[in-house]
Amino acid sequence: MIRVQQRDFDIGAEIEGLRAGRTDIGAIVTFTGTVRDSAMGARVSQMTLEHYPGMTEKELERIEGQACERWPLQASLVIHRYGPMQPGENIVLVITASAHRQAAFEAAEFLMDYLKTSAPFWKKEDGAETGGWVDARESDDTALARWGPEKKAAE
Amino acid sequence: MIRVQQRDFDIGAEIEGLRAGRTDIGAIVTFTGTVRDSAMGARVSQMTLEHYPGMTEKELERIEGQACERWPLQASLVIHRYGPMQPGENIVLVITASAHRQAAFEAAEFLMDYLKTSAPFWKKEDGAETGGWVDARESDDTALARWGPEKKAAE
Amino acid sequence: MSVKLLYFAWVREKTGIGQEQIDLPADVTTVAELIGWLKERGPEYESAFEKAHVIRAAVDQTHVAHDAPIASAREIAFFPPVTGG
Amino acid sequence: MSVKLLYFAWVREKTGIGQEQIDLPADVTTVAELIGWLKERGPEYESAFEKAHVIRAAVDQTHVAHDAPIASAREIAFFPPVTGG
Repeated sequence: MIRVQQRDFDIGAEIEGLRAGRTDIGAIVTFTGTVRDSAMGARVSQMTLEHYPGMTEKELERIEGQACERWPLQASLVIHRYGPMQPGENIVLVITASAHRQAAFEAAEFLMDYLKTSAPFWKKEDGAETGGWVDARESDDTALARWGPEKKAAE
Repeated sequence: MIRVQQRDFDIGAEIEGLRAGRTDIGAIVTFTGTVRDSAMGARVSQMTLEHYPGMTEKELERIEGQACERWPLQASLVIHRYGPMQPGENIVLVITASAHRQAAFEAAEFLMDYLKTSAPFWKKEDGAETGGWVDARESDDTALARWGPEKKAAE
Repeated sequence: MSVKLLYFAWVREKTGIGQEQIDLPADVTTVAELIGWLKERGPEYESAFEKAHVIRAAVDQTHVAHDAPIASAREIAFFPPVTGG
Repeated sequence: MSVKLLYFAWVREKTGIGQEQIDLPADVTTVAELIGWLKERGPEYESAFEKAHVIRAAVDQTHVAHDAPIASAREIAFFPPVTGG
């Protein structure tokens, strides 16, 4: 399940929604990305996420579909916000549920690595000292590479 | 922070408690272990966790201390329950918070791997077809080995 | 051929528009050729596509390489490397 | 030397007790020797420690190997491989 939304989300409620009434799950992993108040040593007072409506949903569904193909997941959820956000606020939530912990951990990391490198979101930071569009991090491409080249989206 | 308790925990509330008022966190990973209704194909109606009061707390603190030495964590929490539990209930919660996602993911996996192999808990399953004390899984030792031998508790 | 072009993040800020509908000349058949053609359209496009190699493209909402064909595309988007998550 | 012994999980079920205070003979100086000495104490101990190699030990709440010394230990625990989490 994927959701692209401007409003905040409630991590606890999302977990409960995913597992409600189920007794076949053994492991639930969540990843929450949040706005930090500094980047490269400079203060960030606000961040704005621009995205590509339509393609964003398509990419998140594609990425989630790949995770479900590669790992035996009983449930998964990706929520990504867009618009202006303050330091401390949630940006993204990934939840994976499986019978065993390794599948849940790996699928959550895979989802985040793919999301970081192929979901069409762009961060702009506002700050006193600096600000502007955030550059892509090389370490994100490195993180992606460990999942093998065959599934990477053409770029 | 570690807690050993019989009562259930609220994942959402624990996350909020850990991050409240903080704007230096960029990534929060949670792992929740839950009771499954089957094991090795046999139905499980109830599970009971026995533990070693005193040593349990000591081991969890030791493991959490090692995670904090190895990764730049802004916050961490381990809650482990004991006593009788029904399928679907929570058993264990690990939360790690860091500036970046890799540290949060790795520390959470490390905590779970160590916890699985060195925290003094024993599972007993009750079921119609089978039941009894759960055997340790070899895959847990394999999972542990990836973190290197130097930090493993003497056994 | 009429196609919708979309620009995001600093590509959008530099072109000055988020999207536009254009009629594509028949000899513009790949993403790279489209970038070359757009750069001729004015200083704002020249500036937006100055570092063409860092700009990513999507044809009909799918990531593509610069040598990808654009025949029959309904929607072509240009943007910097993504930075979500 | 007086020491507290603790038994957990199926080791506890087999010995029939969770803990006991015992006086240790001077010639019992390692975990392995203690296991050997306990096995002499009756069929329930014989049964509990039958597969001695799978049983884990902790001296004063720290995991130890079977060749670890037990001199000055206040608390020694025996249990199966752990299965929490």
